[in-house]
Amino acid sequence: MAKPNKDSLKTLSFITYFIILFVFWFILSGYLKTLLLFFGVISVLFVFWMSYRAKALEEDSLPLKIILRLPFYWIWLFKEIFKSGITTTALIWNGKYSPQLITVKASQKNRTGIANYANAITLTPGTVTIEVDKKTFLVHALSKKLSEDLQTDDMNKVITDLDR
Amino acid sequence: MIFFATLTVLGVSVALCLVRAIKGPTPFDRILSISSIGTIIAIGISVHGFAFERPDFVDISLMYILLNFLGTIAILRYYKIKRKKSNVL
Amino acid sequence: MNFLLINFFLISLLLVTTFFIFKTTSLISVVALTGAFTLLCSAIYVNLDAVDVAFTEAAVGSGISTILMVMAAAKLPEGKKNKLINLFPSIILAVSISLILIIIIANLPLLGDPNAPIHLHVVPEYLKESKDFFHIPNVVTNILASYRGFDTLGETIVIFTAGLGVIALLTSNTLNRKTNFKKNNKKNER
Amino acid sequence: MSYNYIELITLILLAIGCFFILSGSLGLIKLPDVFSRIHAAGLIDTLGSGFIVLALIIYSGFSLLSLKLLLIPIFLIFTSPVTGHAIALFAHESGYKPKGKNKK
Repeated sequence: MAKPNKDSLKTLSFITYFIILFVFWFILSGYLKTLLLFFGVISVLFVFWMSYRAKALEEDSLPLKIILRLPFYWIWLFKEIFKSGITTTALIWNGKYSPQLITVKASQKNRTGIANYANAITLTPGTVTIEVDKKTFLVHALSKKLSEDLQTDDMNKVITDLDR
Repeated sequence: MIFFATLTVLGVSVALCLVRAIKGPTPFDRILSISSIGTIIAIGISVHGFAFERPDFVDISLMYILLNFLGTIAILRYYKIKRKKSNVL
Repeated sequence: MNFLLINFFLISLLLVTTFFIFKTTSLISVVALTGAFTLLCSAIYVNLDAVDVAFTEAAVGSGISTILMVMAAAKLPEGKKNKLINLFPSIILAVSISLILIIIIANLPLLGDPNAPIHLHVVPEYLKESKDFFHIPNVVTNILASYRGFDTLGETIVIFTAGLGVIALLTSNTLNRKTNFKKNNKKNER
Repeated sequence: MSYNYIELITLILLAIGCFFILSGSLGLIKLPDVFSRIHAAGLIDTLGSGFIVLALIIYSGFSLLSLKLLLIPIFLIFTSPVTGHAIALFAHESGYKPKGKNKK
């Protein structure tokens, strides 16, 4: 694959962002009249301008490279959430929890990847990221089994592979 | 009928969360349980819409989730401001 | 029947929350419990079919007023406990206001009564004609933005001015300026 | 006949979701300190709401409404970890220590 120009990548991510905003507007309104669609385009443009002005739009914010791998990642994440959710529910009902603090190392390259990993840890019930210090996380886990699951580094590898 | 049973369970959960919000020894317990109450009520509104056969209420529950998030972050911002103040002084 | 049960449950939760807002002394906990109060309130509005009121209540109560109260609480000095002052006048005021409200409510028409005066005046006309007239699907928007356009314009100007005032008061700039001022004072004392 | 299937699936999914929400709010009461209670709140946010919304989507069939319903768990997935992390961070900074043994 030829290396894409930086400016063209930026334009592409702008267009994607615009399309996502408009689809969101359409799901919320659901009308197909010319006047209302016109109003929708105006409001979408307003939001677009606001987020451009707030500098929330950089090429980092919408990583187009990973957008194709994202559905597979989400399915994997749902499976993981379900598994650890069942463990946490059992722990709550039988009361055999032993909370502990551990440190976890992250091997992602950019900030988006690290934020993604920290959010994935927090999203699976039973583990919460407390502090992020460059590439080390302080994680609070509800039991020993959950913390050992985290230290096998499966999740880290999957999220690092996401951003190859 | 199943939706009313669901609403009952959700009501019981809201009451349980409210117990923690009232009892909570630290303010963080209160903030946490109130954000959970917000989530449960947001889901309860959409179930309520289905139970009374007016499922247009989903819009409100969407906005509810976003505002609940905003409110929680706003309350937590208090601690950030305090931290900044104590650093400056 | 179910409708009444849900209403009863929510209102009893609301009463419990109100009682504990009154009893808590930590400021930030009071703000958090007020958030719960607003959430329960707008759940009650949804149950009463007042969807637009619920929207407004959620946006204003849970969004804006929480932020305002937090910013105000952050500016207060620390280390002072809330003391309960003499409660007698406020109890009398609250009881008399609630008595007046109960008397007014007893004279209102029943909820959802089709013969109530509010449903017979101009509402049928608005409901029938406004959609074909202005091509906007929401009737409330039609009434607010078209039939009562000037009224709404005035209201928005008032709200906009209030928002500008709040932004001018609460930007972080003023916070920094104050602290810098204190710092300078300390230097001068030395 | 097919209608009955849909109702049965809805019933099962709603029951699972209710179970998760109930155990989450039970955890909010039972668990010993703030850091452990965040796990219970996460259980409500992810699994409980997810299953109930899935049940509602299956009950309503595919339309614009089900897309709107689908937005609820998407928003929750984006907002829930941020809230949990922020609460844990500020609780840790304010000097509350988690109970139990600390392993480095």
